[in-house]
Amino acid sequence: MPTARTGPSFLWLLAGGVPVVVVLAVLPPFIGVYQTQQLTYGLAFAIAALGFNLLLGYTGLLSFGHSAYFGAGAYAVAFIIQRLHVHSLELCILGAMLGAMLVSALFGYACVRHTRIFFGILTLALSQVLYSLALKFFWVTGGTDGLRASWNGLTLLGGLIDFKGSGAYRRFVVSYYYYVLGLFVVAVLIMWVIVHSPFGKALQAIRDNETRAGFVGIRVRRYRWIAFIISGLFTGLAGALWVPLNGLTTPEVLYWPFSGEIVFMTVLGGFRTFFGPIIGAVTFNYLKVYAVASSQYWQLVLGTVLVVLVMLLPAGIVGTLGQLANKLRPKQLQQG
Amino acid sequence: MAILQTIELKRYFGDTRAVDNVNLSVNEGEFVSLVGPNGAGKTSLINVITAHLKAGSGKILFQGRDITDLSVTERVRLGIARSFQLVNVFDDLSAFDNVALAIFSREGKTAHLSALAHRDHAVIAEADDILSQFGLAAKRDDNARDLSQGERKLLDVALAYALKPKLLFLDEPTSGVSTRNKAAIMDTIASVVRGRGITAVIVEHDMDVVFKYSDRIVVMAQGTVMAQGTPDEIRSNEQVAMALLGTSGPAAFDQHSLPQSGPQKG
Amino acid sequence: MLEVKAIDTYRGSAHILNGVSLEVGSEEVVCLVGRNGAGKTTTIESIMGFLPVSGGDIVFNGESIARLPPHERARRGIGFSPEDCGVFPELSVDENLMIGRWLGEEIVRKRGELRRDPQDQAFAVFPEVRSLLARQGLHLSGGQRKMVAVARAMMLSPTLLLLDEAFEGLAPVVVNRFTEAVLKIKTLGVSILMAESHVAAAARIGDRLYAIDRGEIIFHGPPQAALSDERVVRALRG
Amino acid sequence: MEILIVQILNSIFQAASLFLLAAGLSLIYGVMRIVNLAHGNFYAFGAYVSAWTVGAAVALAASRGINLGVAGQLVLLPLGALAVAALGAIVEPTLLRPLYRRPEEYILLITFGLLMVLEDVIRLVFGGTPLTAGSIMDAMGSIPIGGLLYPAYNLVVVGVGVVAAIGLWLFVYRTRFGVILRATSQDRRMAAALGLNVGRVYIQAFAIGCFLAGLGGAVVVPAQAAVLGMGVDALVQAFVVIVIGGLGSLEGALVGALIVSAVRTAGVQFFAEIELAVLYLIAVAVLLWRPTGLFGRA
Repeated sequence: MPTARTGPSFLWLLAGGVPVVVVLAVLPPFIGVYQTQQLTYGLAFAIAALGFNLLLGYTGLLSFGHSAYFGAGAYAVAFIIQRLHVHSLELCILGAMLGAMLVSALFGYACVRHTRIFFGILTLALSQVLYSLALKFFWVTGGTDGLRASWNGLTLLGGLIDFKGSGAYRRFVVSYYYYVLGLFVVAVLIMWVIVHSPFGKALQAIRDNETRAGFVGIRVRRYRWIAFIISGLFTGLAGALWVPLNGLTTPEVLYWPFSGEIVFMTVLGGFRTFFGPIIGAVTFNYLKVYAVASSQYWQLVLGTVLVVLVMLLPAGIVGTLGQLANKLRPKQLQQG
Repeated sequence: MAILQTIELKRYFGDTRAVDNVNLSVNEGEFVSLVGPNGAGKTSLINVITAHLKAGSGKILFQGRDITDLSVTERVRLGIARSFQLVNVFDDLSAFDNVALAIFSREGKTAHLSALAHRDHAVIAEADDILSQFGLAAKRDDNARDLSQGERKLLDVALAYALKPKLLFLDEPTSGVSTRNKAAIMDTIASVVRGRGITAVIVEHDMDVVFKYSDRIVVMAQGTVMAQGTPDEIRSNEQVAMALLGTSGPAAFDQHSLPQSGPQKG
Repeated sequence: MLEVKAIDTYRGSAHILNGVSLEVGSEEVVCLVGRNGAGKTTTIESIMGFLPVSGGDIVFNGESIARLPPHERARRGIGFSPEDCGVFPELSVDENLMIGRWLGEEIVRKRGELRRDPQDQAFAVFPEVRSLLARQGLHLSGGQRKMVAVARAMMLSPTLLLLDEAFEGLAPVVVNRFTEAVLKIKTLGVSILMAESHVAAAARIGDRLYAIDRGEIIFHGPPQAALSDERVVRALRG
Repeated sequence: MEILIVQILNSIFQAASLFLLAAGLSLIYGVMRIVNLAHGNFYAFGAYVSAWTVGAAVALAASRGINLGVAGQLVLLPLGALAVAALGAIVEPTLLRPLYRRPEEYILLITFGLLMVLEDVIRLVFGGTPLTAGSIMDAMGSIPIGGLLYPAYNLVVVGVGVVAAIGLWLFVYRTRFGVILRATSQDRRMAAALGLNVGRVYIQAFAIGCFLAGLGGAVVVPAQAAVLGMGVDALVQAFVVIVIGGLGSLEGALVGALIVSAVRTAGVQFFAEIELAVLYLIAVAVLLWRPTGLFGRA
């Protein structure tokens, strides 16, 4: 049996991915603390966008409430550090994943009964339940002040690395960068396997044609729910990783415009591609940082960019590059 | 032995009696054609049996078991599959992925998150085999949306076939396909389906096709079964000729003689 | 009055019509017959402007309308009753007809035919509709819906009426009623292009007949000739 | 007893503005199937424009020794709504129309971009300080309800709300344009085949929806200051209203607005901590029980 292309091979992923990871790994000494920090933010958001895109790009569901799972992860970590006085980040992350899973399983169960715009509105409304609870239950969440989660009490890798003594902050930023990079690579690999698994194919089938998916025996609602939970887990992990870097979490990350930002990142990169959301998230982070730094009217700048992008680059950055490459390819063949 | 039985099955849409008291029985291994004028209720009947539509009243028995209240996926898992009149495939997936998905689903592998779909050599081999049985091997990696109408119809049937059903419904598998390719497509479908001994119910307008392949023909009109029998019995049934072609006489089915008298649309 | 000149139409990426040409003369009933999926509805929708034509031209009363939006085509006097009737389900029958009448009155005014009342014409064709005025579109039976759709199209005071599957799903008695109505419309000076999957019904009513198969016109001529044309009969049967 | 009456009045006062906001959102969705995420910011924009206009006019008049009076100020109030309607009439053909053929996600994103832009445009134009048309509120004084004093202006808003509800109902169900709107929302192809210029209907519907949002903002601003971020908050509340009432339904917007306002008023009294959460949970419960809301149709 000739084995023609049936999917991108694992080797191909390694060939493309390893150089990128190597570059990312050697960067910190060259770019300084601030840029390392920004890159860490970008990677954390990339994990969130990757999770979000399992729903939008692969299952065809546009969630406008992913702030809830990001926030659930973030608050869980901050809560564990501050109130339970746990210092091991791994334990914190475990708790955060558990929290995000609970919330996404609960919300998802209600949401996957709907599709299209109703799904979007329902996810939004539910995420705002969490937001208003975070505002009101200040004895748990710190209300509008949020919860602090200071980095200097933390230990990584089960206590192997801690941050005491001089130059601790710098050490924290750099080691945390590698920590997040490592988890990012793991997350990408896991997501890559998921979308290329039979389960991932089933999700794409549901996205394409819900009716027929039922007629080949796929339990549409259950699969959507599972996708929802996985998506929530990834986004929750992102929230968990974001907190120590940011130093605190506030209700802002639960407010629905933040969900909009996650959508923005994904579409910016291109939601019909695997790597689009990653590129989009890193790019978005820089866009936002520079927009905020260069103008107090950063929303105006970002909003305009979004409008222009949607009008001109509907396939996103990666999607458009892919289309360009496709256009160029036949020409080269003709020329050659 | 009857693999499928419907008992006083009904489904109305307002005043329209799409399926009206249908008692249909299909025997194991049979190739049954469902014929009748547009709007006779053929597709509605299939929709009700496959749970695409809810039954208004009545019962559906599959292998003696009451399946009236089962969902689409539950009926699929019992071994009922179907194709669609208007092509209903996964447009953004390749032809290969379409068929492979059906196989994964049949084997319960769609619940696997940690296995790579393109490493499952057994499924790949089977999917490729099915594609080539349906003459789609060359289009293996093309997205379904880019296939021709005829190829899309075949893929639709291949999807249902890949589920290894016990009972297969084919709703106008050649509609919208050019006449030139029609016979070839029907031959392909019939040989594949018969080769496996699958019980099949097919909706078809082309009486040549119907007479050629069917063990039994069921004629529907206005939501009811108005006649059934072997091709020979149906060929000589005047009432059926009237309903189908708006003309009378056994000659109506002879492709060279033509309807002369006035029509009765119904 | 209507000339369809070698049009090509796509639905998404599917090439449906391949160089379809047909003509409708004034006060003529022309039937377009073909099997399900042959391209009848696509032809009608191309003429009405719901689908863009990628090649060829559509000329109505000497003017090319191929690039006009649907509402401009309606304003030039083309009435349309689609296969699914298109009766607004949550509007009363009265309101359904009203929308047609507004434009009809405008058209009549523009033409200077002040004595002609579009409403009278519509009710002349289907007096039954008068008794349905207070009903909601949703609560009509299939046959009533067809009547309302045709009456509403007549409210436009059209010179050309496009009927898509006007007889589909009608009981035999009602079919006769519709045949009468079509002939009545013709006597009002309105041309009709009707898409019909039942060739015998079409033959009874049409002045001329086109047969379409796989997006191509395979026959054109008097209806009786179609019934004795082997290609047509084969195409219609399978 | 008086307290109860005041509470009921307060709740209707809130409902009036919320109804206008939600009715606009629902109308746009009903006719065009667009969920406009920038709708709340249109509302905020209306509030700002009205507050600014009234404030500027009062100041200008005062500098010339003229007293505008209550009537003069009230007349200026709807200017915010008109400004928003004009904005809507520009936005629909330029930003939204090019995307109708694309998946609906894109329109949602465009309106999200618009939300961000408007948020800052408001800040840029009107500055960060809250704006209010409180002069109207002051000029109108209070009326006694039993032993309590109640601001007379709030009663005006209640009146506007009632008039708007009745007027909108008459407009949609009794006028020629209402028939056109409903027809277009049910079957745009057939509407076009009957000679209706669907493109123009869309602009009009969008502008009317925006007008309602702007009016909702305008009527609030004499009682509550326009502040940054009010649009984003308002949108979520409007969502709750239409989730409860049903997307695209006018009756739903009314009933939803009354329910939401009643719950909020009661919430402040009895369960202040979780008032918003209760509201969202009610919305979720309604959606689970009736997926298309109380008055919605699929």
